[in-house]
Amino acid sequence: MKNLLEHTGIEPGRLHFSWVSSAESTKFVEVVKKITEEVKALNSNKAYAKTKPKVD
Amino acid sequence: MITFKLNGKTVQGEEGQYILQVAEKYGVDIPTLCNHKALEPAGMCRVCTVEVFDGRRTRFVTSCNYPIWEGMEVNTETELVREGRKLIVELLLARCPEVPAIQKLAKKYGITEIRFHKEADTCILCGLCTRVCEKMGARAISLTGRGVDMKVDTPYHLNTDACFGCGACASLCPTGHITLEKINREFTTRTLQLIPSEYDMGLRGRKPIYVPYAQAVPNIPAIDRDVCMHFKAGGCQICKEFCGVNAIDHSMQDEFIELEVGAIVLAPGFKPYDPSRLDFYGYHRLPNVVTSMQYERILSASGPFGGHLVRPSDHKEPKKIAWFQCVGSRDQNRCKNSYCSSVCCMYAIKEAVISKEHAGKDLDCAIFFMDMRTPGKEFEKFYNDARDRHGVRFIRSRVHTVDPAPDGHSLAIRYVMENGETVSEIFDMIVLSIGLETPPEMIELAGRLGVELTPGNFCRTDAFHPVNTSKEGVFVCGAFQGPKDIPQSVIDASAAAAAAQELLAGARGTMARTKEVVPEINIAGERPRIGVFVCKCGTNIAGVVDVPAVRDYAAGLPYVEYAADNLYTCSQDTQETMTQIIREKNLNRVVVAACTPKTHEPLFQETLINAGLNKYLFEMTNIRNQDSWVHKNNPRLATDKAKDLVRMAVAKVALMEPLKEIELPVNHTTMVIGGGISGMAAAKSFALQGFETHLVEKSDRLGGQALNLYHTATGEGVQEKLCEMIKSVESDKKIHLHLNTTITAVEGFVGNFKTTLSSNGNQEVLEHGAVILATGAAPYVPDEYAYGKDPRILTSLELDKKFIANDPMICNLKSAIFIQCVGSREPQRPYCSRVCCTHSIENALELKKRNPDMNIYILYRDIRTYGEKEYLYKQAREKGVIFIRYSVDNKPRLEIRKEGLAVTVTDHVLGRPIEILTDLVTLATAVVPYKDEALANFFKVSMNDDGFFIEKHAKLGPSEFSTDGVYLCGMAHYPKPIDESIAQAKAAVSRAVTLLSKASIFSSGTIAQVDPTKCAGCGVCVAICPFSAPSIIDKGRFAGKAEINPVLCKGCGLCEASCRSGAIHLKGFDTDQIFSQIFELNAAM
Amino acid sequence: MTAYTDKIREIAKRLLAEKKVDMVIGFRKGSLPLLHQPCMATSPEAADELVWDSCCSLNLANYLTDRKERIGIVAKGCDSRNIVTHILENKIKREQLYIIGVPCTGMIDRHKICAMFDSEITAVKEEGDSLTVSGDGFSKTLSKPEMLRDNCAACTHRNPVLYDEMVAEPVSEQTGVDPYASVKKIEALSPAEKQAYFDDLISTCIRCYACRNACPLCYCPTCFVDESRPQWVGKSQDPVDVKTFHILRAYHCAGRCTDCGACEAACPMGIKVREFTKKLNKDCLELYGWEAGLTLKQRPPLDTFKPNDPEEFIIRI
Amino acid sequence: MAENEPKILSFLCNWCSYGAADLAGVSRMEYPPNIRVIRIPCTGRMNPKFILAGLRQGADAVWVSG
Repeated sequence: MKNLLEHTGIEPGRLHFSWVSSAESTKFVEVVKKITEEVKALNSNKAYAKTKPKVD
Repeated sequence: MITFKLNGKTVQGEEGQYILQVAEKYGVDIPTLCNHKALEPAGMCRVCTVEVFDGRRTRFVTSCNYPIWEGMEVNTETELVREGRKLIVELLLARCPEVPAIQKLAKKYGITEIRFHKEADTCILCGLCTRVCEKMGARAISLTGRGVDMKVDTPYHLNTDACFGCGACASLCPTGHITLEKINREFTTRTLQLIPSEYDMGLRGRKPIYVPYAQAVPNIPAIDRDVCMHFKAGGCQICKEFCGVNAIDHSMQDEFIELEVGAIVLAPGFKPYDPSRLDFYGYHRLPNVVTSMQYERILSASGPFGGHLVRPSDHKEPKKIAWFQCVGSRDQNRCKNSYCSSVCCMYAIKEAVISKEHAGKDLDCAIFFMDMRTPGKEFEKFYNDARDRHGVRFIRSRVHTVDPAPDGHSLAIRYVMENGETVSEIFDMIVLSIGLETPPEMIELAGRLGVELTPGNFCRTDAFHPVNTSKEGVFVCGAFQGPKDIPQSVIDASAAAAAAQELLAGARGTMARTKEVVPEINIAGERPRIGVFVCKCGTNIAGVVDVPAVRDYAAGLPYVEYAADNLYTCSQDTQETMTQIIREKNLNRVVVAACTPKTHEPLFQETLINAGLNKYLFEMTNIRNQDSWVHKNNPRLATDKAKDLVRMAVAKVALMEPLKEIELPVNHTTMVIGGGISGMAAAKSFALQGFETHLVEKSDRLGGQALNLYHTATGEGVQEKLCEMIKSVESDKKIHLHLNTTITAVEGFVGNFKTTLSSNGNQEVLEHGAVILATGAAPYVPDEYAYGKDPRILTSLELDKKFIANDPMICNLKSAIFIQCVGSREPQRPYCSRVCCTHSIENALELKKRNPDMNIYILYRDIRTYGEKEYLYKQAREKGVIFIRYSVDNKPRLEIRKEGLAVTVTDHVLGRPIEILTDLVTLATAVVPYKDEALANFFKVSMNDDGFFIEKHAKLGPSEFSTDGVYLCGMAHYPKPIDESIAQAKAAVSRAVTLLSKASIFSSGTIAQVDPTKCAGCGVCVAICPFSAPSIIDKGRFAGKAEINPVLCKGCGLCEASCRSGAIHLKGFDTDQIFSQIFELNAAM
Repeated sequence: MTAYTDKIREIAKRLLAEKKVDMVIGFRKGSLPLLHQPCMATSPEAADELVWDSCCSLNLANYLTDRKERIGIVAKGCDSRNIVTHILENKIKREQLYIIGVPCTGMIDRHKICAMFDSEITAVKEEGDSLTVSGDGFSKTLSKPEMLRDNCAACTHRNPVLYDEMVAEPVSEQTGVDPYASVKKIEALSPAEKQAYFDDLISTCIRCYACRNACPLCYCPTCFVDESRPQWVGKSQDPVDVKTFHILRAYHCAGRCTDCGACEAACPMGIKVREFTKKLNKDCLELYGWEAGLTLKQRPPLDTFKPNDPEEFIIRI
Repeated sequence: MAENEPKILSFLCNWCSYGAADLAGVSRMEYPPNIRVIRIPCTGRMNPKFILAGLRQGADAVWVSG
């Protein structure tokens, strides 16, 4: 899935997979931080967001 | 309630509060150095000075101890206040120019130079230390002297035993003037030390009030009376003041509770060996010599270093780590533990491999060992992988010297290689693979209970009753029965439970109480009426998240009829209020925004049930563990997040449907397949617990491989006991024997199997609720070592038969050779057969007993006499049995000659081939599983590459399959001796009885269901489900479509995610429900 | 090619006459040149309609879905692989089928040829490797290998993998072709370029679902784009909706697509929809060593769970 | 929503990462408040549709963790 989405032009930083066991809170926090940083480095998601029709 | 103005804004506080407290509540920052919320304020540092206007004039007061009054006007940041504070800080800085906390304040107030005489003090005489010391009840220190001589000191400037070294003064000191060193040096006569955390093996400290570890059950803090200052000095009780629910009662006393029970199970476990008794390893003296238990904590993500692999002395990442095996095991000279601790080889390999995974391939891991003992299931493969794939070094040597290296951190060791060469090597860290021993308290308790112990101080049991102690009604499991690993302990535990149940089966269910059922309200057709309960959790949530704002936000969401906040939503009285509100407001869906559903969902579901709602009309969202607790410095975003989460939960709950938990009756008849020791033991245990049992055996007699065995490892005669066992099975009215019988078809599932038996062409269909596979294994028939070409070449079992038959041939022998690992630990059969080392040594001793002058040689690769079987190994060496190690690439060669059998083996010490002429060669052949694929398919269970059945969980579910209702024991699981087989047989029964003791089973509500009109019948769900729940319907209207057995479904959703047609619905986590959460990710714009 | 046609007719007649099958599915000349129609012959006489040449680009496995009759089916390499997948996915039983295997040298690209001429093509004649197309007032001879569909040009499974009878000796499989050349080209682009490439690629999509309908893998009673609980994919031509459709369609074919090209051939707008599926085919080959439809013994990798599945995409800390 | 506060739609396995997230809370660790968690019974529940739907819905990223 990740490969196909990236293939069609989504930035690699937009989809993440990880494994964290229930005891690995430190790892959990590290993963959250890492992902948040990566995502902050990207612009906000426009390419895949479906814009809501504007109602005048 | 007092109302006044703070910086122009109207604020409120309680009568008796001080300005600073109210300011804090309203987020107005006032600096302070001498204030602490646990202590009465003293106005010592003056930094918190503010301006108070009483209507006529302004005054400067210290806000920490100035009580509020109606109508006052307080300003905290006027020019005058700032100027005044600046001067105070400058004076403090002059006194203590090097104190960071004051430097920071000085910077804040723009102080660049000090106009006063500078001193080199670090104490600002704020009195926090002396006030807290008084509060603790110790009163060891006070402010002494006057004027410029005033200082914090003990009476007469003498170290005093009034100071308990609790460290409260140091932890409150704002300047760092009081340190733990200072307390040790100047205050106390006692030795001050951190309270070592038991869980972290002393690698870090813990508090007097503590939860042993994050997953502790119950997860409730306890006060350690031995270190709590209240119990030592009578004061403190700060915890009591701060506990919002008044849960702390220091006057609680130990209670003695007397229970009347029918059986006792001893499961006290073991104590890790304390290696400080072995001085030459330098444990305690050298900080980078750690025990394996400490090393486990170092590796752990929740450990003292957060899972980063660093050494204790300087927190640097090690490049080289050594493991020393057999520390406190297999050692009679330096400690009294001559047994093998069974688990250390495997855990050392595991630690080495994990270390390499953590730190990368370049980390050098070396394991120093005597024999590498990996006789457990899949262990040998792990050992091989560690060596060949991960590059862990295995060095067969005992290290004799450990010295600190010149850098003061690393460790220089010297050891002798097998060829006699002495090697010096420097390691960054040494891990001592410490053994297991029975704690002295347990030895004492055993004495009181009248339970006999073995020479190694483990509980004495016999092979045919592996969990029975010498005292009737008292059972044992785990490492107290003998050193063992997790799977074996879990097996024992279940077995002990079964043994107790055999005794107490008649009393089953007699003490159970039934609960009153509240009738469920039918909500079909109703539009959602949602109640949202937002929890403050005291200040746990409300301290960060703006709970009223979240509540008001929730009230405005679609379908929400009611929204409230609660101080503690989980408290008993709130539960009752919730029940009432649900009834009064006719709510039909409930959202609780609080802590984690993992602990509290069942509680709230119970409340729903009590209010007459289906418990699945509920959604919980986590605004504590996953919000307020982790974003405490970002209240605004935390509140936004809470709103998002509540909105997502409301959207989901609106789509929740009442779910039924399907009830299915359980057939209480059981079936055991395999009539060996394991199968018979299982059938007997079932029968003793009152269950009708069908015992199916493919051959014409009971007994299995045990029919060929002479002695157990503890010297008990097998045949006699086996006969008794067979008789007792045959005569049991509840056991229905099916000899010469095979299984030809199986239908059904947990609780309701239908199995077709075939015997001499006759078919019979039996219905049963559970089944145990105890199909055993067979001996390997070797084609090596000229087996079958000479009557003097036997397998171990053939030798046993000769013992049983008392064959005169064996008494006339002059010499005998045993060759180990025949067919085991080889590329085509990589596992270790576990039983053969002990078996050969036992037989060697038997030969010696019959003819003490006989020359006996055992040719081995590693001797694996785990646990107390090690005594046999020792005894054999004492009796003169010669052990010669060979390597797998240079196996012994055998030549049949007229004068005898010539065996050539390369001796590991001499490094040269030697030839031994002998009269008898015994081949310790592998244990080979039957690989019965048909049977595996019948019960939808799987086999590993070697052909042994794969259990549900290698550690925690060794005696059951992932397919519900199917259990496993004996050698079909893995090669094992009689005691372990019987233990596992009882364990399998015990697991089965957890099912069979119920009249019916309920499926979970959150299971998958197929919509046949959408199903394409492609069968992906059937292929992908790990629990064999889906199947394709073969007849009727929906033939060719899939259906899911609700009882087998575990609700994981794998099938739903893989269903391209969208035909599968996972109730409770259905696609539309998850979509609704996704759709609510961003608030409607 | 006439030899193939004759042999196919001969086998079909025999099967129908001996009542071994209830029908034979093959091709007959369609109303459009360059694109033959499927033909379901239920009598020996009807079998005379069957033909074989380079215009048999449809995937006949598509016509087997949930059939209950006994069926003789003409199958080239890719058809046979889809038949394998059909059998694995319970869409047809092996016992129902008599597979007439046709070694294939590739099908021609109708879009490519039509684009060469301004006016309508009315007739095609095929002889060996040459192809003569003619229409109102023109006639041109083309080289068939140059006119092949992209997937045929790079095909490495020309011979049927499953058959009861072959109409001819197997043809040699192509070597040195790279089925994934275009994927690799796209892989080298930056995310923004990729996005632009695919946005452009599907910009003409009219959401007619011809690609889906031509595909033997797409047999769900309700397609995800038609789901209404909730209707999460819009039915509009909004670029995001279009992209969602194409991505998920491709994903549903992951590990099952044989790159038969039916989707692309069917597209009235000439969109290279295989650019989506091929990426997943390549990944399946690289990660799992899997190509769809080669064996009846194993289900596709994404349909099963194994503890040793590749996991490079998982974040490690 | 502030420009640089992306939303990361997170699907966490009830037994693994969801537990880790709880434990991170118990341990009072801090991390950026950008994730929005949907609890799923198992990562196997993760239908690719959800990833697409999340991105369509404007999530700046999707995170699946078992």
